[in-house]
Amino acid sequence: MGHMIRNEPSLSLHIPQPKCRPGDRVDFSTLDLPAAGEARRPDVDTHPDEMHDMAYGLIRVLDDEGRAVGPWDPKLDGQTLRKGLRNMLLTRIFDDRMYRAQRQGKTSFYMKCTGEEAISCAQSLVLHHDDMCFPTYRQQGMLISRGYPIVDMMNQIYNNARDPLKGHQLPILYSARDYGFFTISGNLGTQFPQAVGWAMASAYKGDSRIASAYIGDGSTATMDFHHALTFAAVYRAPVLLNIVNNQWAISSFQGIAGGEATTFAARAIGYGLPALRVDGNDFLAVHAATEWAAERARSNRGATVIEFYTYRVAGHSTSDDPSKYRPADEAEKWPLGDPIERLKQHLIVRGEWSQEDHQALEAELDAEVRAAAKEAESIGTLGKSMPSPKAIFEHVFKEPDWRHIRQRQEAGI
Amino acid sequence: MGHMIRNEPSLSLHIPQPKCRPGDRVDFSTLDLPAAGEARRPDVDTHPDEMHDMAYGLIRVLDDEGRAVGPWDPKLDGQTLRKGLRNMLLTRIFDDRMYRAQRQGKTSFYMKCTGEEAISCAQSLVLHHDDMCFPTYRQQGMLISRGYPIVDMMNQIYNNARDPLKGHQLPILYSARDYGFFTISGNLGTQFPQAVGWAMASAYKGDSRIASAYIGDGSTATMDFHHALTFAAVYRAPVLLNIVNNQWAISSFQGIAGGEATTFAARAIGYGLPALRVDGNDFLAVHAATEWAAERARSNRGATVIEFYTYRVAGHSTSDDPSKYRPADEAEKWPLGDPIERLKQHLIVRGEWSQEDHQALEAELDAEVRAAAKEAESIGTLGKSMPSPKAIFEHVFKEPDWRHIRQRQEAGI
Amino acid sequence: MATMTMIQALNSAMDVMMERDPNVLVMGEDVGYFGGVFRVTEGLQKKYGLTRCFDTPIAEGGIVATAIGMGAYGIRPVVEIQFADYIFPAYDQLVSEAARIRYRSGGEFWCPITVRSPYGGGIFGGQTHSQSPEAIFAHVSGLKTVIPSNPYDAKGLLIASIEDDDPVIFLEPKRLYNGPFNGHHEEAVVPWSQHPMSEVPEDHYVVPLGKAKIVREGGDVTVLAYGTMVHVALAAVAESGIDGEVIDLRTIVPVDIEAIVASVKKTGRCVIVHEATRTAGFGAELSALVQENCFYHLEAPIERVTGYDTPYPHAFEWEYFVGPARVIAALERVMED
Amino acid sequence: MATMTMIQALNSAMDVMMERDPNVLVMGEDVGYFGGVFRVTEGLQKKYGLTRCFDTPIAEGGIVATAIGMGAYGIRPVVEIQFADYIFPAYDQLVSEAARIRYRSGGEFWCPITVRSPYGGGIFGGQTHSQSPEAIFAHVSGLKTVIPSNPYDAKGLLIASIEDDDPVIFLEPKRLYNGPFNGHHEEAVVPWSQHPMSEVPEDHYVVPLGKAKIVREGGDVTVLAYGTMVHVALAAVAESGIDGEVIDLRTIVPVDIEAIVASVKKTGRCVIVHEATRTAGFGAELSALVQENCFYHLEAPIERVTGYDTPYPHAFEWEYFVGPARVIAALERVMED
Ligand SMILES: Cc1ncc(C[n+]2csc(CCOP(=O)(O)OP(=O)(O)O)c2C)c(N)n1
Ligand SMILES: Cc1ncc(C[n+]2csc(CCOP(=O)(O)OP(=O)(O)O)c2C)c(N)n1
Ligand SMILES: [Mg+2]
Ligand SMILES: [Mg+2]
Repeated sequence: MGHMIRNEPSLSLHIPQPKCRPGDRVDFSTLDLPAAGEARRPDVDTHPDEMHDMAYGLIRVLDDEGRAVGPWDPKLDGQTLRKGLRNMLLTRIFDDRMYRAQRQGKTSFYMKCTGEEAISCAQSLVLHHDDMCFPTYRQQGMLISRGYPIVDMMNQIYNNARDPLKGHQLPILYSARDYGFFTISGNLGTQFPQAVGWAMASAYKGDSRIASAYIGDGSTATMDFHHALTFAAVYRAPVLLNIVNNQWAISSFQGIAGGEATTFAARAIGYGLPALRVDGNDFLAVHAATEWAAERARSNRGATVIEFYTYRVAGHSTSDDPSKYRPADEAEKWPLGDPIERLKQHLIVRGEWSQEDHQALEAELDAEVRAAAKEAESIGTLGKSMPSPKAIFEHVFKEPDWRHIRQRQEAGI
Repeated sequence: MGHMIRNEPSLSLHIPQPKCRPGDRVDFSTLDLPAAGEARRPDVDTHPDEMHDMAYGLIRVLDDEGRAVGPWDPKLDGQTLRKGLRNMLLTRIFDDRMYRAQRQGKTSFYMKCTGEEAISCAQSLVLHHDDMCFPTYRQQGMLISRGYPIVDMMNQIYNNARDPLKGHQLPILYSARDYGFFTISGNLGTQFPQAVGWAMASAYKGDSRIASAYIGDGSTATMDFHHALTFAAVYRAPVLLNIVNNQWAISSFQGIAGGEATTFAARAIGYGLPALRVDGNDFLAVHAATEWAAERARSNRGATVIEFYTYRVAGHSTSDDPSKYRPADEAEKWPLGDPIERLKQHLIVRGEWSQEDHQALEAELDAEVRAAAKEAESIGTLGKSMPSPKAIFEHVFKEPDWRHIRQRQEAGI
Repeated sequence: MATMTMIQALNSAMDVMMERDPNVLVMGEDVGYFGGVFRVTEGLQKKYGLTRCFDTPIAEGGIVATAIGMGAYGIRPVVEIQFADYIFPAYDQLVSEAARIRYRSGGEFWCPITVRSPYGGGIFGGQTHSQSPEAIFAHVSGLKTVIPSNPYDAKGLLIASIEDDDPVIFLEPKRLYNGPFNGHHEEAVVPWSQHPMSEVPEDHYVVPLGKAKIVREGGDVTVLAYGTMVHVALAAVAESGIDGEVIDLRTIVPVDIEAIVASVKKTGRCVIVHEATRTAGFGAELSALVQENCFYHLEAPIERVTGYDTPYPHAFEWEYFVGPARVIAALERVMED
Repeated sequence: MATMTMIQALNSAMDVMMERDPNVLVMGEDVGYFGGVFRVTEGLQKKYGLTRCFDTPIAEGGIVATAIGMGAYGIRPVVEIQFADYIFPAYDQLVSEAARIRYRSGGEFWCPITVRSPYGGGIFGGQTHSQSPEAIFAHVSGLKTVIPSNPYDAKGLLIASIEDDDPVIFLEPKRLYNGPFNGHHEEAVVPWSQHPMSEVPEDHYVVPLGKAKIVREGGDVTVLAYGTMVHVALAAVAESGIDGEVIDLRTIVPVDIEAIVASVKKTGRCVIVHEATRTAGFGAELSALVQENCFYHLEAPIERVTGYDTPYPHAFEWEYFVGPARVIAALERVMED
């Protein structure tokens, strides 16, 4: 088939580009960030079609002075907030130490969630202990908040003799059934529709447990995202579908996943699901939005999609160097601030916290992490101590088959 | 983890059900069908966010009396319309004959597009000859409209010695490169993102060709649907993404694909793409919507999602018996009528057609189809004549490798 | 005892399990009201209710993913993939997830799902309704793969699969759904009722996974087959006059190595038959295993009779389908040596 | 001639092809500005512009699907899948589409795409950064599968793959990216510059698909390997003192049957080495082929040395990784017989 010559403009291919690259001046001025307190709070039984606007706004509770404002203020007491602050701080200190441990060769790999702590730490206060979360590798805050022993996290990271996952898994891909924390996959997105299935099972049984699933901005492009939203909408599954938009997917800015044309929260509209778009660095906003969605799920009204707007402060992982693809000071300039600082400020404004309290807490948590690290390292770091190599052949199936038995023998294990 | 006893309602699993099953009285009264002419016509350069309403309305041009009304009237001349009518009628007669041929054992399988002819026949008048369409098995109307010899369609259906696809493919899974008709896949959905890639290639080359892709309501659940919309939005590909919502996917009503909660056109909103929702049984509406989307694509404004609202009148395929899962008279009661009758009526109202003209045309096309069938059958029907069995080993790769040569020898072919 | 077709036997397996265990449910495209395009789930929705046998969106990856999530909750979903040719969109969830969840969680979570799917040729289904993808599952550690060849085994194996706490890929030879088929397409169709393995108890019973069955004893050559090819192999042996020992593998992972080795050590010869394309098919694994375990007993090269390394071409159903003639030729070749 | 690492050689192959042919473009996750997580596409976007080397959404199925559409238009997309462990979401588009488009259209359309992906172990990548999925592609008619073992071959084979009019799965042994590796992880890392195959012409040249290479001649036993295992096999031969003939297959589909058969007929013994899990791995196919073609020349059972039938366990990198010791043991076993 020949090309006809026509009087038509020639087409061109659009390749999305981020606003700034290394060497450029960081510019977030074009971000449209509504003020705290501005977003309306629809009733929990609002029809999804009556709340499309929520997919384009931004739920924010903490204002620049650290005051809680507007209809989304969850009105939490000081004790609850201090608990949240502690969990966030513990998560950050834990991250910092494990990051350094990797740099010191104590393990092969680590990933931080710096800047995103509010999401998992606030959500875990809302969810019940027997709800199941289906996390990505950036929800360590949830495991920490739910009281999982940090020394066991370290044992897993070091794959030492006490590794609860028996050396099978890459560092940080935890699993903690008793803490409502589903086994993390290295394959992006897969957990999202699994969470929907888990939630469907709870509904099938007539139970009251709900699921909460997490996915990154980049991973919304996976098939799993579409499957999750489709099945959740069709079967009205009691599940929270959380999109953590931290602006980056390794080196790809969120425009590569479709964030140029619209918000990620807007995806929900196409499935007839309600969407909330939330300042992910605002502990109170995260808490309030999660409460809204959880109540909806528990009352058989089905799933909610929540986009948490946040920023990945650290590199993607210890294998990454973000200064190769974004300005080194971009994180600093992120206009929604730091979730820990913001909650701290709020508590101080409320008169329920002080700089000294904070320093004391930091010191305490630092000591706690140090002690745990010491304990884990006394068992051993990667390669210095290991689970029994027998484990190589265990848990492939419930019972090994003849191949595993023979191969274990051949391996002399 | 034990189940806590809480004062919470027990959840229940929702399974969508169609309004009526065999034995029930057909009831389409709850369908919300806007009147012809009601839908507004946004400018072709409208921002997708300024036209969300189009995803929930219905573009209709032909009113109940057969008059063309409203801003979407494409103002086509009688000759063009008669061409469209002829193509639709030819498609229907072709379908009927081939369906019977299958019943007579002349081939293994057939699929009709009865009731959906307007979509492919109107679109093919808008698209250029060198645009590429990526069809499903229900766009035979496009191949017929583009002038592909119907005898070759039959040769393919009969897999006879003149089968252009050399016996490789199931009946009706045509391929016609020179007619801008991409090789049909038996795997649902796969063509949708391929069309986006083809369109991206055209843009990459600075050409002016656009692509048009088709998918069924049921198949919008495939990963491919999500990939297509994501990539089309990200790279602003010049492509028409047509969803043919014919209410059924084999025995599953469109609610199983997510049609209970919202429209399929609404999916577009989540990606920041413009959506049109169109009466698929209205030739003029299909034409007009396609023109709008094609103009948008050609002017580098990217993709449009179009939902064609229609009804699958026949069984899914010759292997199906729809009376097993839907009332036998559901098709008859479909409130949007028959696309051929409606266009015929319009032409008659315009004074450009008559009952006699129509009967003459029917007779002419019937003779044309009969003659073609005779020609194809004189070559042979399935099993009575075949391409050379050598073909088994050809076109796996451009050149056979040693395995194909050896295996062909072993087969004694 | 009742006489059942394979379809009825499979239906009965699900029926029995749904009756016994409220955690068993059935899901898949068109399996609900309609009862599946091959009618295997017929009546289950009516009997057990909407939520226990329901239609799904056309998203094989989503179906398997949600089933995995249900499995983690404690449900035993039985998933139907309408044709094995359409299982590939679910490949990632099967390989990266179902097969790994137990291992990667150190045994904390597991995946008690069964994925049923009609597979194989002989029905003029063309390239997308005829494939035999067993090898791509056999290669994946963490998945079991089961293929019955008759109604009795079909029911017993399906019950065993549903009760198994690990993911099972259960491939149903669709050409055998309504009757045995030995490749003689020119002959009249035979119903299951004339075959002894169509005697199927109505109640619960198990055919254990991992155990092959000698379906014909013989001394000259071992023929390894599964699914439709069991019947083709039996016909070929009968027609060739060669005293073949035909083994129906029934489970291909884990394969019954003991049965295979014992037989080949006895016969000294081996012919492997499958429908799937040859290169890197499961026949290669069988050939390698036999060779490794029986090298000093082999009197002739092991032969593979398989699908050609091309897609399945619609017009050439019987030129492509592995029929008795090709198996006989292989039997004769191995007996020559 | 320049000395290149495998990364540089692969980069050079794309550079050369982009320079020569405006229809060649590169796409994949993080391949654009950043140059890929392994830096294989570094500098290409800068040199050729935004539209010729660009980032994609994280949707491997979508990446391959759009590449197929581009291929139908006349483009030759070179796709990067970030890790072979993440290729499964694209499996359907590769198997059902890329591999079939030529066949199902009777030759009207075809699919000149190349899908590059780092694969294999030895880098402490755990179960989702270490897999070797070659067998599941080898089984699919309509796909070619290529695996280089050194910089020279990597460039020549990648150019041949890009120029090929059929879809090629191009698997890059990531452990070899920056230097050869023979499994002796306890020894100091060796750079490519000390290896003769790091001499790579800057310009266009081709290493033809389908041709193996004897990398060490020997008379006692044939060792078949590809990717990283070529180096392991060489080390094992050297250390064992056994006169092994080591063949680097380079292309596994279509495999160089002539080279294999000629060598095994000469040596009478064969050891096959690969990283992938054993059951239904490509080693099974090699074993079957050797047995079928060289039965009367074999003096000992063919041995397979492979990954165990389990996922790849992070803590046990060196217990799991196929190293020289396991290959030596196999060599010694076959020499005993
Ligand atoms: C299916 C799949 N494709 C690719 C990868 C490689 N990969 C790991 S993380 C990542 C980026 C994910 O970005 P995002 O979803 O935004 O999550 P974030 O890391 O920002 O939390 C990629 C591409 C993978 N793990 N799985
Ligand atoms: C991936 C895949 N899954 C399942 C099938 C089996 N199948 C063929 S047609 C069909 C229904 C499609 O419905 P829809 O998309 O609404 O198209 P329609 O037939 O109504 O035109 C199904 C499930 C398939 N061909 N491919
Ligand atoms: Mg991200
Ligand atoms: Mg439909």
